[in-house]
Amino acid sequence: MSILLTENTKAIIQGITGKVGSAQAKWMLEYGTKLVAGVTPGRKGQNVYGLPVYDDVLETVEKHGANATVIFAPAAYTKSAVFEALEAGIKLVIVVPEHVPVADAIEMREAAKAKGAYLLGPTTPGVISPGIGKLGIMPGNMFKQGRIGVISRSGTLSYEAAGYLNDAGMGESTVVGIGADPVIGMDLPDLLQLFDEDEGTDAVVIVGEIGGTAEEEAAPFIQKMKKPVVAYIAGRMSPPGKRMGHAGAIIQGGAGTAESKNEALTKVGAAVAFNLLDVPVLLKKAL
Amino acid sequence: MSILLTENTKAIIQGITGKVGSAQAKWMLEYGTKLVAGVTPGRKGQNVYGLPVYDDVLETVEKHGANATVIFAPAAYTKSAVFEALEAGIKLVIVVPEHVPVADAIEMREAAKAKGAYLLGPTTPGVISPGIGKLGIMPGNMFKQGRIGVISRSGTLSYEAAGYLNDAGMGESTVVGIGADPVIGMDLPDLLQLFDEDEGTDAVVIVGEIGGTAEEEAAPFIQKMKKPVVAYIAGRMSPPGKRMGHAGAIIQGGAGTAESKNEALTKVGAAVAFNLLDVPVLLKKAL
Amino acid sequence: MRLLEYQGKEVLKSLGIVVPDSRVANTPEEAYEAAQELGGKVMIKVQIPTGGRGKAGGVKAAATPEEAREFAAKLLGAVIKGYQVKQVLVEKQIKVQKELYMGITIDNRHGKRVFMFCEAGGMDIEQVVSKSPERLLKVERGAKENLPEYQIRSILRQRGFSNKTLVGLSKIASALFEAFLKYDLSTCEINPLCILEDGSLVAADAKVEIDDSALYRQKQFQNKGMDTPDELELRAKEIGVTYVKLDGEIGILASGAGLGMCCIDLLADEGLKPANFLETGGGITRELMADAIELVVSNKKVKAILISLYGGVNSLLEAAIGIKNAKESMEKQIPIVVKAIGNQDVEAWEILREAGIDIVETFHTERAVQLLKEKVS
Amino acid sequence: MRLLEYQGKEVLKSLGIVVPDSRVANTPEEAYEAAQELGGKVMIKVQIPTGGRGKAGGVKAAATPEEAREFAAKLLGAVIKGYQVKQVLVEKQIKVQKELYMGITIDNRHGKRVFMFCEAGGMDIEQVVSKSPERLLKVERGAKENLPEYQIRSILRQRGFSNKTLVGLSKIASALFEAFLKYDLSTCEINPLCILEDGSLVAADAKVEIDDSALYRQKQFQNKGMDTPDELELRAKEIGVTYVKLDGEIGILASGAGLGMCCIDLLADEGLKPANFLETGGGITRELMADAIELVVSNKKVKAILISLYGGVNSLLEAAIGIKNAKESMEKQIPIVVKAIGNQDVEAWEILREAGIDIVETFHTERAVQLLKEKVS
Repeated sequence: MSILLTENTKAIIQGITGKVGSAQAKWMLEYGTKLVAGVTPGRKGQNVYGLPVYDDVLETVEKHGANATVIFAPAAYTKSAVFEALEAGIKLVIVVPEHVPVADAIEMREAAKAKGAYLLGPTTPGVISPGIGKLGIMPGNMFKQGRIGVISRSGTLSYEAAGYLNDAGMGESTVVGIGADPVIGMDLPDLLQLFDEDEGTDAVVIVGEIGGTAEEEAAPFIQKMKKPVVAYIAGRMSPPGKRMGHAGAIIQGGAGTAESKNEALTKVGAAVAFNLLDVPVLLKKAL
Repeated sequence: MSILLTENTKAIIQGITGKVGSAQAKWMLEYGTKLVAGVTPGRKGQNVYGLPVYDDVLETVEKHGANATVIFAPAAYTKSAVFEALEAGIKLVIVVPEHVPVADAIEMREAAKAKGAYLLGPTTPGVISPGIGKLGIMPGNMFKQGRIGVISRSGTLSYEAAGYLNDAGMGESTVVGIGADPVIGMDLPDLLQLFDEDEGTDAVVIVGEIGGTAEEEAAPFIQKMKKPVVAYIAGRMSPPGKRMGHAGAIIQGGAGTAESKNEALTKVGAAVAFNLLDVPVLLKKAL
Repeated sequence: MRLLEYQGKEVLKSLGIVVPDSRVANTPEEAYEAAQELGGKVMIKVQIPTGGRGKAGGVKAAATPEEAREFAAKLLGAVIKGYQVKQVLVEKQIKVQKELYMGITIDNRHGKRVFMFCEAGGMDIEQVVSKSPERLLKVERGAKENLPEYQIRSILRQRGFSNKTLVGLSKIASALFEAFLKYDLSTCEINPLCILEDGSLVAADAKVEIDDSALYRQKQFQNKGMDTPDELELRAKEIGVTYVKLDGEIGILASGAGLGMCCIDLLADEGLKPANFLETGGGITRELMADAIELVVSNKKVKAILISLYGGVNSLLEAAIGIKNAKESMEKQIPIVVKAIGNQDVEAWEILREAGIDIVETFHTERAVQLLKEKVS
Repeated sequence: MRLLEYQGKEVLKSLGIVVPDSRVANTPEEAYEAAQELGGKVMIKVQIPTGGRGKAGGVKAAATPEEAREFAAKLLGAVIKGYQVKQVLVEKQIKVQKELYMGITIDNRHGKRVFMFCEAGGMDIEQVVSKSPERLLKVERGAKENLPEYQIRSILRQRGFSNKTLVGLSKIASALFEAFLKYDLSTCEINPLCILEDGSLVAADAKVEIDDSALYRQKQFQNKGMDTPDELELRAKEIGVTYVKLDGEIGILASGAGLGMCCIDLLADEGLKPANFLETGGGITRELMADAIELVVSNKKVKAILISLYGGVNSLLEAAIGIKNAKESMEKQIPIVVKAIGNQDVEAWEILREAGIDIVETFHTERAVQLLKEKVS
């Protein structure tokens, strides 16, 4: 079992005829992901690694029952691609592009919530449910099927976290890249709840980073969860006022420090790891 | 009894410190209308014919229980005045100004419907319930208390129609100026229903004019009404393609002729008057 | 206000919509030069703010620059559909594979904007639509709602379009709808919207109308379009009244549009023909009234005047003084009958009576009409 | 990107918001002339894209043009908060009766825009708000929602404002909010927003920040603001990587931001101090890698380099060649430890090994850190 990306997911790729879109389509297919079609307006009738290409998303829903999409579009066209997917009834939208204007992210987030859809990103590596498939750009061979749910703001750190879990013989049910932008589509509690209800998940790992208050605000929800939560916050040695790569990874006016996050999480019973190396150790203790 | 403007109406005037606003306030008060306050942003603390002036509409609702407004604002500011009233909870909005952009009228209409408010105009002379009060610019002495409801697109013709009713000893329960613009706040059926349910009204007179399809589209509703309807359509001798003063009064592409309106109305059992002079005759027959 | 075709096409161009290459010509010589620049084969199209130019002979196909000059010479200065032609558009001919129709308008009754599309465009669109209404696609949008490309892409895909043409149509539709909102348009039509042999789309005509009430915030369109060709209507604008010229002999002045139309109906019932419709609105001053009467009688066919007024904000006294002054300065005296009811009517009647003007002291416009009939027969 | 104060004030002016009369001066002489034109009593304010200028000595009150020249001479060229001062704003002094705070920002967590207002503005706003949070009015708005004048009028009326001041504040608030949406702002603050003795409102400062990701559609702001004063950060922008200078001796290169922060944490745990944060992103080429390493070692304090990479779309082969090339062209050889996992990692290790570079053949960044520690100790 898994969350978001399950046995029932039938995904499409928006921007499939582009360089990145087609390369990633190939990798997703090779990993065994159930992709049903691709969309690039103006390219209907083409074929990318066996996937039929359409002019619009709605036709992939009508003809193939598509219910998930991975978006590879230039930042300027990302909002429109997301709205097209949402209005076509797609319920899982993976927004890979970086540098999407925050105003667009605000609109996308609001629209997804209004439609009851799940939206990951912008600036997400996507989601992988090892053994089932992957939607996005995560390298499949970094992950192993198992029973730990992982939520990460950063792509690279989710690979690294999975590495330690695999080393410890644990594996992942689903690894979710929530997005590294200031405004993103889903809140931690939304995902924590999905994992808490998922029969294939025994515990959840949160891989966070400095900046924002997502972890602090998720604390009350963590307290109510049935399953244990282990958290690691990257950037505890980063100086305040400096944007560490991600637009959201910045300590501003004293808010968003690793300390405040760790404190809030510890208070509600989450185990806080000092290093990723400690994550499996804490998980074993908690399970 | 009456519709829209009743014993429970507590009205304000938006734009009360302007030349037209203050003059009309005086006339409404002289007619006995229950006005409770006025609004002109920046003029709080002033006093117009005994009415306190406020900076915002919400304060008149909080302090005086205002539930109706007459708007005298330049066309460019009318939309904002209407939205202020609607958001403050005002349920009857009289939009007197002419030359309001159609785009603004579309927004006003949609907002009023969403709030369940009644909106007359733009370009309405307002509403008068003889014996109770008047909201707008209708001359009070043209009307007489009685049991005939009148709905008119034109101001002057509503006065003229009332003259004939008064001559015939009938009088009016309420006379409603629905507005002469292409896009207006209320539809004929909305008002017909109010009159049909009003205990103080025995029959309804529709004073229409050429242009648009309001009368044609109201026909199915008229068929369902308990009370008799008499209609008069001005402009039967006006040539097509010429805009007769009102932005909406134009026969275009064969639509909006007096014939098509009269035919649609006759078909559903409304008595159609050739002249206003005939209106009381037809009313007496129908009652 | 309706833009001239070439002005409408400038709007389309600014939206990224392709239009045929063209030049505006004010003289036959300019048309000749334009045709040369454009490769010889051109269309010559009169620039007047109304439809049906083609059927009225205002659009000609020229095979050579010489022919272009010849057609321009015939059309420039001619009167077509009531307008004197001042400019022609010299436009490169295009090889059309298929003509479509695309337009946006406002559904007044429901307060919605409506996007329209039909596979059969061209001059006979109205016939096609009235015969087979189902061929006209209609997409309704409420206040502030847009028509994003992806929405129209799905809709037109279901009507059989695909690939380049589908994307092109969707882009045009979405841009047009955005402009409709942004520029306060009341109508916007591309008919025909042409598919060329290479599948690309070209707007061969443009009907763009701006909401007059919104011109104050759409300054870029001021001084566009073309004034009404009627001098009296122009003069009425200056005075601040609404005037529509009609065919008969009885001048009409009314203080409201409904009342004005009613006057026309009543006169017709008595066998009298109105010479005009004139609405003053509520803000009557003595000057406005005198100017309006002068305007009405400047139509030499007018042999009597019917005035029907309600006094509101402005008192009828002002109106009466204006009528008296106008009568005094008339070259030729003609009958005037006035109905005036409302604010200070008794005082107004006094003045009118003293000036020898016939009055009706009740609200009954039809009595004024009867009195007028007596006077002219 | 943060606009300089005078650029921010130009935005405010375009919205109809009053700002003090001012001139930008590039030299002490220009400051003298500006002060003369402005009536003598002026403020001299350094134009750098950061807050806290006043507390850092970057704002001075001059009583005469001579004093203005003197202050400008001191400030121009000085380094304040890390920025070299190139321009000062010479601004007419105003007589302030009360200082207010008004601002708009984005609540990232909830994806909302937040309008903020406080009766106590000025330099100590943060203290006031942290002591008495209830004094800060907050009004939240969702996507595309505006803040019409009438809404803010009712809200501020409830806080005791009325008449001219209320209308003025509402106009400013509404205009600011509209600009916030229209210009893709991420922050917009007027602090202080001054009430003068005559009740009128003047914006005495302006903090305007534009969303960097939206600059492509906000071309009017391109070339505004001020470049980072750090030459290495500037060079990183050219290369296409993110570089943040830190205080230590170990250079860091990571293929992701999270991984980069993690490297800093791991080094610190081993008592090593990072010299920088550098994130390459996913699109690594050999040139980008070589340039990035050259950038890192151009900081002369760097005595070893930690590289932690995941290979995705671009193969690690490219990265390995880039690292090898960079090492070969280094003036002074320093230890490099590489962890590289993913697409073509085995081939990459081969190249690195041959080039004599230390590698860790697993995903364990902490092992790379340990290896590095051995090398430098």
